[in-house]
Amino acid sequence: MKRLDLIFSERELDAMLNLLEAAEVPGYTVMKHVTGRGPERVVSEDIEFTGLGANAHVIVFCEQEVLDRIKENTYQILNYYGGVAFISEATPL
Amino acid sequence: MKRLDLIFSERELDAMLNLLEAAEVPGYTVMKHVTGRGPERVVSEDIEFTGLGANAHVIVFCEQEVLDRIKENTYQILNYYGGVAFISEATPL
Amino acid sequence: MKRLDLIFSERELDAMLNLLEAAEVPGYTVMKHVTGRGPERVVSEDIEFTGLGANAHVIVFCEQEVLDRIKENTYQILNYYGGVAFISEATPL
Amino acid sequence: MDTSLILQNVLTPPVLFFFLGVISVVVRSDLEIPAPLPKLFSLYLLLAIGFKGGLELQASGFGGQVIPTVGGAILMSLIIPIICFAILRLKLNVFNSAAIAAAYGSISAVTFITAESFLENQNIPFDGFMVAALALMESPAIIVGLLLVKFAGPKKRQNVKRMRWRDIIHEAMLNGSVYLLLGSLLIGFLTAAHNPGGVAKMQPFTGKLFYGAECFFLLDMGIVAAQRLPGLKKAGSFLIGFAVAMPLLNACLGVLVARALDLSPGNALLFVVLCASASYLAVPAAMRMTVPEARASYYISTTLGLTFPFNIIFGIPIYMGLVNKLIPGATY
Amino acid sequence: MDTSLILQNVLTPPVLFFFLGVISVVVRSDLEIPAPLPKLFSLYLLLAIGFKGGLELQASGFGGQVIPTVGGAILMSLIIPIICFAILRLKLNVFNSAAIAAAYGSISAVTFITAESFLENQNIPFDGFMVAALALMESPAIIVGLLLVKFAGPKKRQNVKRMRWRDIIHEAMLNGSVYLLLGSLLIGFLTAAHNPGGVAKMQPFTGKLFYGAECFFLLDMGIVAAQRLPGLKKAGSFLIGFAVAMPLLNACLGVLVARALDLSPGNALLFVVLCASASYLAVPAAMRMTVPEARASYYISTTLGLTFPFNIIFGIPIYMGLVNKLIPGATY
Amino acid sequence: MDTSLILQNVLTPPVLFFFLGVISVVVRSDLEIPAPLPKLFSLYLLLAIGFKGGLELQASGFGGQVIPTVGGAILMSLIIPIICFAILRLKLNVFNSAAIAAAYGSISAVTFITAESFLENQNIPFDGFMVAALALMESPAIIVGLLLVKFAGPKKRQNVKRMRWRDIIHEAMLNGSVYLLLGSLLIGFLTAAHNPGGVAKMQPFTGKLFYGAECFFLLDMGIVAAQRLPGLKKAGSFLIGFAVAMPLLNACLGVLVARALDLSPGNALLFVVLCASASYLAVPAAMRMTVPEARASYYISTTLGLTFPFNIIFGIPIYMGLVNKLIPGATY
Ligand SMILES: Nc1ncnc2c1ncn2[C@@H]1O[C@H](COP(=O)(O)O)[C@@H](O)[C@H]1O
Ligand SMILES: Nc1ncnc2c1ncn2[C@@H]1O[C@H](COP(=O)(O)O)[C@@H](O)[C@H]1O
Ligand SMILES: Nc1ncnc2c1ncn2[C@@H]1O[C@H](COP(=O)(O)O)[C@@H](O)[C@H]1O
Ligand code: NA
Ligand code: NA
Ligand code: NA
Repeated sequence: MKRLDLIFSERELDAMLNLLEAAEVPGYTVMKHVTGRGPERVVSEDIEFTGLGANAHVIVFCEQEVLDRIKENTYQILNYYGGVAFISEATPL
Repeated sequence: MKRLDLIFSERELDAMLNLLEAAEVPGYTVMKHVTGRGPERVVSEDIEFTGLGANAHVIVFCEQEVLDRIKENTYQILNYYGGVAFISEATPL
Repeated sequence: MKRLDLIFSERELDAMLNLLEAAEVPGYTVMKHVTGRGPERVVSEDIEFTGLGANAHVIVFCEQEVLDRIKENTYQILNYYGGVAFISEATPL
Repeated sequence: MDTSLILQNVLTPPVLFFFLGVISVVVRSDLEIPAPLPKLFSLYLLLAIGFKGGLELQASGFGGQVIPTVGGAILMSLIIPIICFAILRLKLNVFNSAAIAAAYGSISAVTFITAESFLENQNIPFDGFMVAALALMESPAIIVGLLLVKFAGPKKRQNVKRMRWRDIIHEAMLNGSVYLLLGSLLIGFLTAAHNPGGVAKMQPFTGKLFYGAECFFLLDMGIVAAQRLPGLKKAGSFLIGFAVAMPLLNACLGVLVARALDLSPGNALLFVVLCASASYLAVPAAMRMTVPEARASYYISTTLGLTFPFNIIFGIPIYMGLVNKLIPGATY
Repeated sequence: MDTSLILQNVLTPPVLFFFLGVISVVVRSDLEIPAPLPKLFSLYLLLAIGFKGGLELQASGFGGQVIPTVGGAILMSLIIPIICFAILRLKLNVFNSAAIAAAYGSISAVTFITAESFLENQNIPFDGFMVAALALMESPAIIVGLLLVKFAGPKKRQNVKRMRWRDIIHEAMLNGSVYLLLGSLLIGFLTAAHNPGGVAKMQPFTGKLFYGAECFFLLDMGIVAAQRLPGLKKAGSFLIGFAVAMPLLNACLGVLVARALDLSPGNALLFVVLCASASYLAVPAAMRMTVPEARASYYISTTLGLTFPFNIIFGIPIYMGLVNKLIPGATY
Repeated sequence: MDTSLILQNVLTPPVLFFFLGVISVVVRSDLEIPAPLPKLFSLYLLLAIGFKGGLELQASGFGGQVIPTVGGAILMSLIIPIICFAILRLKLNVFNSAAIAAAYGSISAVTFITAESFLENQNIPFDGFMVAALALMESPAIIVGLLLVKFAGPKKRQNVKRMRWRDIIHEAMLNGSVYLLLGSLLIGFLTAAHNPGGVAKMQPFTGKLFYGAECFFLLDMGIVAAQRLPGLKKAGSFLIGFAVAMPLLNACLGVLVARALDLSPGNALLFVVLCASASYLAVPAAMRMTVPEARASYYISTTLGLTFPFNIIFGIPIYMGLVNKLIPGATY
């Protein structure tokens, strides 16, 4: 199986989860209040009161075919708003 | 070495950590306030005030033999309360 | 590409991020309020009011050569203050 | 008359802030009260409710109507789950039925304080010892719920270790919110008895601040309740009907008991509200641990998504109408 | 005279706590107010500002200067972004210009309340309905900003779905902080009209506590503002100049309009502060979503890192000096 | 007499809530105050203590006993760590000894405010300038601790960059909690001097709310202290004995100095409490960074798990007894 790590701004979380649901992922895990810096050297901080919010880190354990289904739409979000997506191998315990 | 990712309800955290300690894991890392959705399509949300709590994400870096020791007991908890466990490869930096 | 997982005390976060910046990582992601236990069996808890703070979990997706650059300095921090660093394989979605 | 009561109830800050929260979800505003801030407010409310209850219990003592009223409340929290269980079993399995039944046998502290504000607005007096009734209705309902699973459920539950009495009592009594409420009650009682100066110094925190904090918490409750509603739709029309009809039924039972206990109109309303409200704090947490076979979305959606809003908007004035009809001396 | 005003303004707890936060960053103290605590304070301040504004709007009614003043404020929030955009386009692209312009057309609630405290210290009266002006200046500025992108920007934006009116209105009106402010205003208004008892019970929370909570929040704002400063240096001297000169220019415009509206000195100062301040709450959040091509560090660093501190330290007393010069009757 | 003092001390809301927290851990309730809420309360307490101290320091001025008392307090925070170090070296290595010694030389703000409440309950007057003593005892203790490591420790520490004076001073003075306390003290002082209206407006926040917030924080402290106890058992009987005996010894030293300084009974108690209490805020944070060789569990378990509860339950009344015996004029 695969493990997908998505990191992007919290404000796009709903859109991303809808996309994952549409691709029928078996499940997902969300961590909010994540901060970081991307290639454009813009540090996303957790100055939540500004409404800018921080990043979200979403983990999905799924099969390759699910990834194929979500790939294109995910990139549309990530290209527009920024964020990264990486895959690694994972096997159930 | 291996990396074990455990995701399950925060309320079972103590039980799970005891189990890990009993298996003599070299260490573990815990992230709380994690939300998500599993195969049964029940979204675990962070409505902490209900006492239902959110999920916890536990990471363990350890050898395969440790995993063998904890496998069975872990599944007992995960089967009862829900949650997932995945392994991937990891090497020390 | 590689995925680097660093886990160490929040109080060293600034030093670690400076080190990563100096090595010109393409980006990084930071999760705070992480707790855990290391090989010395000292549980780092989130008793934030003591100023001891909790751990931070930093993820870096980068090429091997970047890792080579940061390896030595990272270990200097981890050896002094404690913490762990693990690498795994990752490919862009 | 009821309509005017409803309007008077609705046009108070706590209920209005509840609506503000609900509407924010409906119109898809990104208003959010991030965790763990709602927890801060719920801890505060439990602490303040308990403390104030303790003060007033010390003032009133244990004579008069105190013991009978509290006894009646405990009785209700034992009987209501059984009635609910019987009704729920028509459509649901043992696990779901027992978990939901326990929730309806127990109480909602926020509904209770909304009812108190309602009475204050109407200048109807009530007694502080009613908080003791509130504090003592959570545990029995949980115990009944777990016993229903134990005796009505399958002999051998999959993956489940045998439920021991110890565990049942532990979940019922030492649940964080029950513990904090009972503990603060005791502390209020002891402080009032031995340290009146301490009571005065607590007053700005537990007394003055309360109404505002309640508004803030209800804003969040509005958001959460509205987010639960879709889950309720999935649960089906049986549960939707249950979540509205059951409070009314329990209220009718409650008003009869209140009449038998000869309670004043104010106390009677609070008693009825305790019967009619359902728990979304202690009981779900306890059920999640001990009856994982039950679907959390069922008992959370019904209690939080429908019964809670129904009670604080329509329920309280309706129950006041009931009390006015059935309780002697309630004519003013 | 201005120097003494500045000193009087600086030696108040909110401004001093702001400095404490700034200095903590400068000297590299590890003082931190961890998330989401700052969010708690910002939600509280919006709720309390709105609620109090609602009360006073109900008291003042919609007669007299209320409608003209609010109308004038809305007008300013439409015009200022256009002026800003023209200036910013000298150096920046359409996206950055529009996003920053929207921020300066909108307002900063914390600057506003600091100005209120300043007036109270000087015993200069002002009217509660000014909060209504504040609440209604966010949305128009956002709308103008988005329209500037729509019409001045490239016909086809990369990766971007066409911006629909619906989305624009949604971002402008239903942004969490705008929504909470407007909603609390409405609740304050309704409560004052129908439930005076509720107003008194809210007072300890929304009234008494306000000043202290403001100090706490300004401590955090000081930390955040100081952390933004390096980002500003990167943004270059054009934006640094803009972040100081623009508030002064907007203040001059504001004082002329205030004079035309015949506002009292207190109201005039608040009007000027609304014009001169820039939003770091609603507007950045809306721009982040709708104009991701704009650099967040630009509109956050200018508004939060420079314009905000400038306004609360120097701006307010300078604007008071302006008002004293130009507004008749402001001689005391 | 001491027993009745202990009882009077125990039956106050803050101490009772502390017990409630301890018991919740013992009976394994799932009561939890999730991070960062405890941080909110600790920031608030430091801000409020500092601000109030600043007000009172401005009122008292620097004449009379102020300078000698504060000087005496600083002296104690220099001497006590050296005594502690000598004792701890009997069993522990240099690093652990120095870190624990620094903690005991420093102070616990919550112990101090519990002592203040105790005095208020007994109607014993005390002076606000004692807060200045509190604020100035953290840094010297940290400096002594680091110097002990520097001079008594191995010449070459593994993996450690040479400790520079700059770093020592930085850790000692700019630690978040020390910084906030000192800063708020200064702000309180300035506000009282230049803006009396501001003082009145802060009062509901820093004054009225204080007692309740203290209760909430002590509830959490009870939970944390009880969670530390097992760690203490691991640390062994030497440290357990130390954690109880050292406060008593330091209290005896303190009362002698207080007598020499001719302090009033109230001030004397506060002085003794400063000497007898140990830091679990600033010092652990500083030691974690600068002496990572020391085991955090040692200095956290002793200070938080045993010395803190001992002081607020038994210590304060015992020290009051001492003061009553040894301080002239303390007969009432
Ligand atoms: N190479 C990377 N490794 C880890 N996290 C990254 C990396 N690049 C970007 N991120 C995360 O993705 C977020 C969005 O990045 P960006 O695409 O620059 O907007 C950043 O704030 C980081 O949290
Ligand atoms: N395929 C998956 N990928 C990532 N996280 C998952 C997945 N399935 C379940 N989870 C997480 O595990 C939690 C418990 O799942 P469940 O077993 O359905 O109770 C969910 O709330 C998710 O956070
Ligand atoms: N084997 C491990 N697996 C996962 N996390 C670990 C492991 N060892 C240490 N950690 C994390 O690293 C932190 C610092 O460990 P230490 O080096 O013992 O100070 C711990 O608190 C854990 O969060
Ligand atoms: Na009930
Ligand atoms: Na403006
Ligand atoms: Na001491």
